[in-house]
Amino acid sequence: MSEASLYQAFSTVLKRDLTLAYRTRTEMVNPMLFFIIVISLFPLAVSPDPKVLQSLAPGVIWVAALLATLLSLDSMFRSDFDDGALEQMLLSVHPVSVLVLGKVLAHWLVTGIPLLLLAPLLAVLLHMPSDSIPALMTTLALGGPILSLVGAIGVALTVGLRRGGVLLSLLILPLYIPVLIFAANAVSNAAAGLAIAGQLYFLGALLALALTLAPIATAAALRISLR
Amino acid sequence: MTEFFHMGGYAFFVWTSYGLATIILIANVILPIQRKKEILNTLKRRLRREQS
Amino acid sequence: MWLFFHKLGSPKYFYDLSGKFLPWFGGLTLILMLLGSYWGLVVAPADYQQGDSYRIIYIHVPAAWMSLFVYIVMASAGAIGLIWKMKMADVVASCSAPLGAAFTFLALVTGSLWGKPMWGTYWVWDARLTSELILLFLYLGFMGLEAAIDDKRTAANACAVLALVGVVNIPIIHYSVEWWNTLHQGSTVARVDKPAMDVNMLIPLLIMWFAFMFYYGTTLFMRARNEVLYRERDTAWVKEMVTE
Amino acid sequence: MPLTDRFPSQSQMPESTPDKSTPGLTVKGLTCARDDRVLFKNLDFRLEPGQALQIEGPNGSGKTTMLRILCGLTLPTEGEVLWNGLAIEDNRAEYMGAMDFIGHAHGIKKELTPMENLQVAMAMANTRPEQSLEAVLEKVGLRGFEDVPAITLSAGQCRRVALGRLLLSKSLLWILDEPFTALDVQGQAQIESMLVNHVEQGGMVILTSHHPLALKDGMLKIINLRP
Repeated sequence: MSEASLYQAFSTVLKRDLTLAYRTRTEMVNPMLFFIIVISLFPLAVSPDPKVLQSLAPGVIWVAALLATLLSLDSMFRSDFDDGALEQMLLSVHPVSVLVLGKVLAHWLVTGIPLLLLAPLLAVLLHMPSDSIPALMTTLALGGPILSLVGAIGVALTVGLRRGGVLLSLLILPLYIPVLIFAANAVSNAAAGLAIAGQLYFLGALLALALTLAPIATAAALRISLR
Repeated sequence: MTEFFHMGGYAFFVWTSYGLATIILIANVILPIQRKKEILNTLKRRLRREQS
Repeated sequence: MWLFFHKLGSPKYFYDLSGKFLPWFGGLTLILMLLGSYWGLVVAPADYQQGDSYRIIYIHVPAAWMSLFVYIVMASAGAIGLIWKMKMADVVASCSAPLGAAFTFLALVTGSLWGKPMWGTYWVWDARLTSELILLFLYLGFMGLEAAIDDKRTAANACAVLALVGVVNIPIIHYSVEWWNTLHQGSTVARVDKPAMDVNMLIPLLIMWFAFMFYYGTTLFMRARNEVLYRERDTAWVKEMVTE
Repeated sequence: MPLTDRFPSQSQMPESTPDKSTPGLTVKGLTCARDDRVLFKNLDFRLEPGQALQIEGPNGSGKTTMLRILCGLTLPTEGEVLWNGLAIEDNRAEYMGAMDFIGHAHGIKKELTPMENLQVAMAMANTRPEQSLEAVLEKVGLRGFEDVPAITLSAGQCRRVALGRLLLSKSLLWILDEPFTALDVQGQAQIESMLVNHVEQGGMVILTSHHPLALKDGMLKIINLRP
């Protein structure tokens, strides 16, 4: 089984998921709308005063991004589980973790990137200083894939359940905490003009860890859920 | 003796902690005992029904 | 050792073995608990700074330690169940979860009760208490997943994966919370480092630590034996035992 | 199944090489109980190339569960399934390459066209078929429907696309769960002839169906899962 066919299977899964997402692109918009609405609630709930919003902004944007990803996670395996495509994936010659990596990458491209592109607009909504926006984008670029990778483990564990949605957030949110802490702090430090290299390195380390271990755990979880 | 219960003014905090601890620890002992009785009873009933 | 480990896999062998140990563990737990509490509450001198409120550590510290220890036991039992497909390992993991959650809850409440006299408020986003709270969420997630899956073996395997993922994340979460805590709380709250513990204060802590360990052993055996009885209810030895 | 899903690379041959003395599928002492309701007990049979196995039984007698055990998706309570003399967990890559499973949920994505579905299946099975995809689709009676989104196809047509996948992959063993459902009379004849000549050319088929297969007696085994 040559490596070329493994890459080919990986890219087929990726292309298939992207075409599927494109064919049902109205669903792609939901996480983005959720992201915008949740953030626009805060000025109404707390206060429109720029100084207050500025201090809140990094945390609010990151919590909203986290919840938006959580909402969109369910679609990763749900449709494949219902029509049997997930079984075919488990019965493929290739290692399941590589195929899962393809699906997670597709999920991140479909939901992570739009959140990333929306972030500057929302940073302006919350009066964030312009020099902290690059930091926000970097943390979303580094943190986004971690959210998808770790989220995939939770989705794989709850895919067989009838009402797995709420349970999914209970399983996954505690695992999101390190990413949230370092990312939100990096953005607020950048707003205050402090150095943020340390936080970004840590996010990079978390990404490397998630990239290597998460697909294997997800593959094991899928094999167990489909038993 | 009352001075002991007074706990140097922190009586409420110390005794609530120890009280809660006792409740939780004892509850986790009683629950399995009840569960064992319940299991044995259902098994007895099932066996009697099977044999009859 | 390997034969023992393998024999432990058979439910009946575990049931008989734990039956022998249970009275000893129970008795030891009771003695150690009483001795430790008496020593901690009466004999140990008052703390020069916190007065008598520090005596809560004889519950808080062992409970906090047990909450972490039980999670590690759950993760390793889950791994054994996954890799060698040992039914008993799944039983140990699923019986440990509620106990671990109880220890975590106890550590949280006693921590906040201890915090009130020391910091003035019931809840402080202190590094240890926050990690303890997140650990409680991990336990609740574990028990939630186990309750949600009908088939017992699938539930055990799924929870094993979750526990392994959790145990990898615990140090990361703890480090992040510590780092986050020094960031915000560092300056305001004077770090209360442990006062040089007078030996009379330290001994009850060790006794309570052993008491909690034996307590965990006792209640785990009790729950596991119930689970074995339930799962092996169709086997001859259980039926014969029931009709005695 | 070890948690870490090792990449079964070329160099890592399974411990004992599959001896050719017991080719095909061997099942030993297979037992399956679903929460203390025993579905079947101590099943032993062997299936060699050039043979078909038909599993009959009332609804709920565990037919589908047995198929899922044979293809490695579900674990039996007791017993083991061997492929070429080796347990299927040990030589997963070889078994997955040699076996194709079409369950009740046949794994055809509604949003994709039959062509795209077959391309994905081809990448999963890592094979380069001799015949073109159009020829395969024509063989299963889907001429003219190659580029129509599968959502507009009838259940029978989607089932044909799934069965078309069998022609694509060069797998030796076909495991099919009620392959004739939703097929019209003409479709059933086409699929039956496909199965028959697959067995005659030395292939193996395991299926659950009450549809009689025109096979010489030496080549057809029947198992009845009476309650």
